[in-house]
Amino acid sequence: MKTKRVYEPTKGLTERALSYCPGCTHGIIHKLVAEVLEEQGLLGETIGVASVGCSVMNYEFFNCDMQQAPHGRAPAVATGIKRVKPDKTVFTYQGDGDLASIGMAEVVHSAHRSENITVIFVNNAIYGMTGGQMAPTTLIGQKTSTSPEGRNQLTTGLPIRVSEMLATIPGATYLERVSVHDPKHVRLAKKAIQKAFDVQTKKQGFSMIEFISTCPVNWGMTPTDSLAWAVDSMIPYYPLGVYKDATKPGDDDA
Amino acid sequence: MKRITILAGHYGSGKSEIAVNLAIEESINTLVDIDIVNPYFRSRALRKLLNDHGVQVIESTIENSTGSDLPFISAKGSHPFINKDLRAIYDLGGTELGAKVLMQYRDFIQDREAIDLLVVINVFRPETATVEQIIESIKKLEDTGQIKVTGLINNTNLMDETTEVMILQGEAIIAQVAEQLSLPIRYTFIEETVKTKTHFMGENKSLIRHVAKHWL
Amino acid sequence: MRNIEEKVIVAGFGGQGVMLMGQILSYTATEEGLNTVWIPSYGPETRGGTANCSVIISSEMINSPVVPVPNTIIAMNKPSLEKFEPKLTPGGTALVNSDLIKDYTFRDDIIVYSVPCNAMALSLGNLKVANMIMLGAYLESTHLFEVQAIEKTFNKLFVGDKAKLITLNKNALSAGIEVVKKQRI
Amino acid sequence: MGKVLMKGNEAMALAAIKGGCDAFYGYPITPQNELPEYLSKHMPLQGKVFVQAESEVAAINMVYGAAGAGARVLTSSSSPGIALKQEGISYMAGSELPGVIINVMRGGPGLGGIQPSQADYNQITRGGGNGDYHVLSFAPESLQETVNIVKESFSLADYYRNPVMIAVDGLIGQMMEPVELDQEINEKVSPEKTWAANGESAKRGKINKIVSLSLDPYELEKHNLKLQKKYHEMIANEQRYESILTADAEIIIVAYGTMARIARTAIKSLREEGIKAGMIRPISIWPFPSRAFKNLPTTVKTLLAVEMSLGQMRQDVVLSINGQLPVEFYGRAGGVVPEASEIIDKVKSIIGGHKNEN
Repeated sequence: MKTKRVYEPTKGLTERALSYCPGCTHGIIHKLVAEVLEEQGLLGETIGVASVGCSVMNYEFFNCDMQQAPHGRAPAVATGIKRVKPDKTVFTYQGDGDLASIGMAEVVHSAHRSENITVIFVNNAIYGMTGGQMAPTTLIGQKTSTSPEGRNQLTTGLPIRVSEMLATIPGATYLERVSVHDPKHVRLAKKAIQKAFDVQTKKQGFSMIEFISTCPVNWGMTPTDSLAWAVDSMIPYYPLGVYKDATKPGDDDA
Repeated sequence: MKRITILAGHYGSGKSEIAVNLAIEESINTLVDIDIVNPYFRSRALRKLLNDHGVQVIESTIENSTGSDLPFISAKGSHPFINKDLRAIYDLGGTELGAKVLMQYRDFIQDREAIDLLVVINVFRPETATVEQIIESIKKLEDTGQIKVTGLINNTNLMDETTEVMILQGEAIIAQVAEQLSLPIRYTFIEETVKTKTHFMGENKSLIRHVAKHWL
Repeated sequence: MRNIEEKVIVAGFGGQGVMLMGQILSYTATEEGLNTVWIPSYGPETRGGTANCSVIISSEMINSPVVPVPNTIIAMNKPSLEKFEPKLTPGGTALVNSDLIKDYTFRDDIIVYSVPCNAMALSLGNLKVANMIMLGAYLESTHLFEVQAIEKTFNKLFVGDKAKLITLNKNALSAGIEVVKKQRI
Repeated sequence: MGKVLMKGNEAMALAAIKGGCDAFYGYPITPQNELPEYLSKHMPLQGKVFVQAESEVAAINMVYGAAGAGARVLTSSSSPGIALKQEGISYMAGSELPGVIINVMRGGPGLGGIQPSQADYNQITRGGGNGDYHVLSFAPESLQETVNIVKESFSLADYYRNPVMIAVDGLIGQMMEPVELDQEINEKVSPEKTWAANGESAKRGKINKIVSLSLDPYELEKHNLKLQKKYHEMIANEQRYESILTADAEIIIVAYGTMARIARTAIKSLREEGIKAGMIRPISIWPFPSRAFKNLPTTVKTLLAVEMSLGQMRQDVVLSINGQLPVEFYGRAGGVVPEASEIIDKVKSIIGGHKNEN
C-alpha cells in the first residue's frame, strides 16, 4: 500500500525534546514561529534571541542561529545584532517576567526606536521558571507564591497591558495580541506571526505578537482547565486583536 | 503501604530524605519528583542510587541536566495514577504551594483509596513548631491541592544533634494534631545517630541521610 | 631648538572664550613641533560659573600634565585672579582684564599687564574678541610665538561661515600686542 | 597624517574607527561625552553604526548582541556606568565574545564626582560581574599611547575572544595633546569568526549559538577551565610595563596612567636633588605586570605605590613583590589629582625614615 505524506514536522525546530511542562502552550508557540520562519524561507538567515525564564533554553529548540540574552535584555541584544546585520531576520522570544518586568525599558525603547525586529511575547500571568511568583501581568485576585492572598491592586498595582501600552508609542509598527487555546485561534496566531515577520522583511519597523499562554503547573490546574481559565479570566482583561498597524495596506512594494 | 504515597510538608521537614528511605526500603518502583518549590535539595541528585535499588526516577524533562534549577514537570508524572503496576512515591515541594502541582493530575486520579497523602513534620522547623501552626498548614495544603491528608510522619530532628527526648517532644505535639484531625501517625523516623530502645508512635524507621550526604 | 617650558592658566567666566584661548596656544605649539598639553576645568564650573584651562608648552617631553605653579596667568575676571594669583611663580606674569578687575592689590614679586580688553573689543565692534586681544597681549609679553604662527592657526580654525571672522580676530590680536608694547615703555 | 592636537575622548573615538570598529552603542555620562558625540557624527559618515541606548545596561547588551553577530564593537562610559555594564561584560566573557570598553574613570563610590580618578581599579581587575573571568585591561598614560592601544585592542579582543577594557582617568579624556593617529601598531591576526551567530546558517550549513548558560556543573567547570587557560595565556603574553631609571634606584615608585606622568615629574626633581628614585609603570593592569618586579637591583630598598585611589593597585604590588620589599603608599581620592610635590614629600619622608632606621 502506498502512503502519502500529509504532514511533517517543521524544519524550524531541532530534534531536541521541548523542556516544557505538560499542557504549557510554549510548544505550540515555538512550532508556529518555527513554521513561519521556514515557510517564509527565513530560517537560514535568522538570528533568534533567547531570554530568561521557562524558555531560557529555546536556543536548543529553534533551528537557526541563536543568542542567549541576560534577563530582560533581549530587545537590546536584538538591537545590537540587527544594527550590524540589517538584512537578517532578528526575533526575541520573551515571557512576561522577562519582558514586562525586568526588561520593560528595553522593549519600550526598541519600539520607540522602531527597531526593525520581531518580539514574540508569551504572557501567562505568572513567573513559571522560578516557581509561580507574581508577575506584572498577574490578574487581580490571582494567587501566586508571592501573592498568597491573591494579587491586591492596592499594594501591587493593576496588571500591565503591554500591547496597549506599546500602541501609544509612535515607533511601534505592528502589535497584535493572540491566543492559542483552540485550533481556530492557533490559525489566527500563525497569521499574526506571518504578518510580524512580513513587517520586518519589508523593513517597516518594530513588531510584537503577544500570546495569551497558560501555566497549568503553577496555576494549579489541569491543562484543559488552564486553557479555559485563559479564555474566561485572561482574555477579558487582555482582549485579543490588533493594537497597532502602521503598515500601509496594499502598499506591498514599499 | 498504599500503592501511591504522596509526601508533603514544609521545606526542610525532611520529605526528600524520607522519600528516598521509603523508596529503597519498601520496594517502591517509581519516585516522582515534582518539587518545583526548592529544586536544589531534591532527590533527583540520587538518581543512580535509586536506580541501583530498582527505583525509576521521574523528574525534569531536560536530559542530563544535573544541578538544573529549572522547575519543569515531566509528562510522565501522571503515569502512576494511570498505570496500576506502578508503586510510587511523590515528593512534593514545600508548603501548600507544592500541592498546587497535584492539581494538574486531577483528571487522572480515579482510585483515591490507593493513595496516601502523608505530611512530614519536624517541630524544630519554626513554621511548624506548634499544634496550631501544623493544623493551619495542613488545611492550606488540602485546600490548595484539593486532596485529603491521610496521615502524619514525625520526623522531628536537629540532624546529628537529635536526641531521644527531642523526638518525644515532637511526638507530644504531633499526637495532638493527630487527635484533633483524626489522623494516624503513620511513621516516626529516627535519626540513625540516635541510640534508643523506645518505641515511638507509628511504624519506627531509622533515617539514613542520602540527600544530605550529597549536599551538606 | 628653543628651550621652552611655559605653563599658563587661562581663567574667566564661562562664555569669555578662555578655553579657546588655551586651545589656540596648544594648536600653534603643535604646528611648531613643540610638546603641549591642554587641560580644561570641566563639569558644573563650565556652565555659567568660572572656567579655566591650563596649557603646558615645552620643548621637552611633558610629564605631569597638571599645572600647580604657572609661569603665566590670564585672568579675565576678578574671581579668577583671586583664585590663581597666589599660585603664580615668583617673577611670573599676570595678564588681567582691567575692565573687570579694579581696586586689586597685586603681589609685588610678579609682573602685571592691565589690558582693558572689554572696552577695546567694543571699540573693534564685537565684545567677543576680548579674548583675542588678551591673546595678543600674552604673545607680546612672552614672545612665545610669532604673530604669523597664531594667524596660521586662525586660518585653520575659522573655516566655512567663520572665515569672515579672521580679519576681526587678527585686528584684535594686533590691538592686544600694542597695549603691552606701550606698557613696556 | 602628521601630529594633530586632539582631545583625549575624541582621539579615542577616532582611534576606534581606525581600529576597524563597526558599531558603537553607548549612553551619556561625564567625563567621556565627547567620545560618543564624535562617533555620532563620524560613524554614520563611514556607513557604520552609532546607537545611543536607553541606558548603560541596554548599551552593553547591544554590544553583546553585535559582538555575537561577529562585529567589531565599542562602548564607552565612566565609572558608575561601567558598574551598570558589569552584567553584560560577564556575559561577554562567559560566551567568549570580543568587544572594547573604554572607561574614563571618575571619583566614587556611588554617583561620586566627575573629576579624574583611578578608583575603578578593583572593579576592572577583579571583575565587577559574576563568575571566574577576567577582562584584558590597559591603562595608558598619554594620548599617543591611548590611541595606539585603542586601535590595537580590537584585534586583541578578536584574538582572545574576550572583552578588552581601556581604563583612563577623566584627565586623559579631557586633555588635549598632539597625537599621531597612524603610527604603526602590532595587530594580532585572528582567525575568521566562524562561531558568530550572524544569520548565515544557510550558507554555513550549521547553526551557531551564543550562550553562557550551562546547567551541568561539570560541563560548566570544563568551560571555566578552558577560560582559565586563555587567561593564563594573557598573563604570559600581555603583561606590559615600562621601567624608568630603575637600574640604580633606591626607591621605586609604582604608578599608572596620569599618575605615572606626575610621578615622572617628581622623579626628575628628586634625581636633581640626588635622590635615586625610579618607576615601574604598569601599562596593562590586568594582567598586572608582576614580571617587572622580578630581579630588581639590590639597591632598591622600598617600593611606593602612588594612585588616584586608596591602595587598590598597591595590593597587586604587594602580591608581586611577595614580601621581599616594603610597599609604601601615597594616594588621593574623590577626584583630587596629586601634585608632584606631594609625591616628592612622601619619598623624602620614606627615605628619611630609612636613614633613621640605619
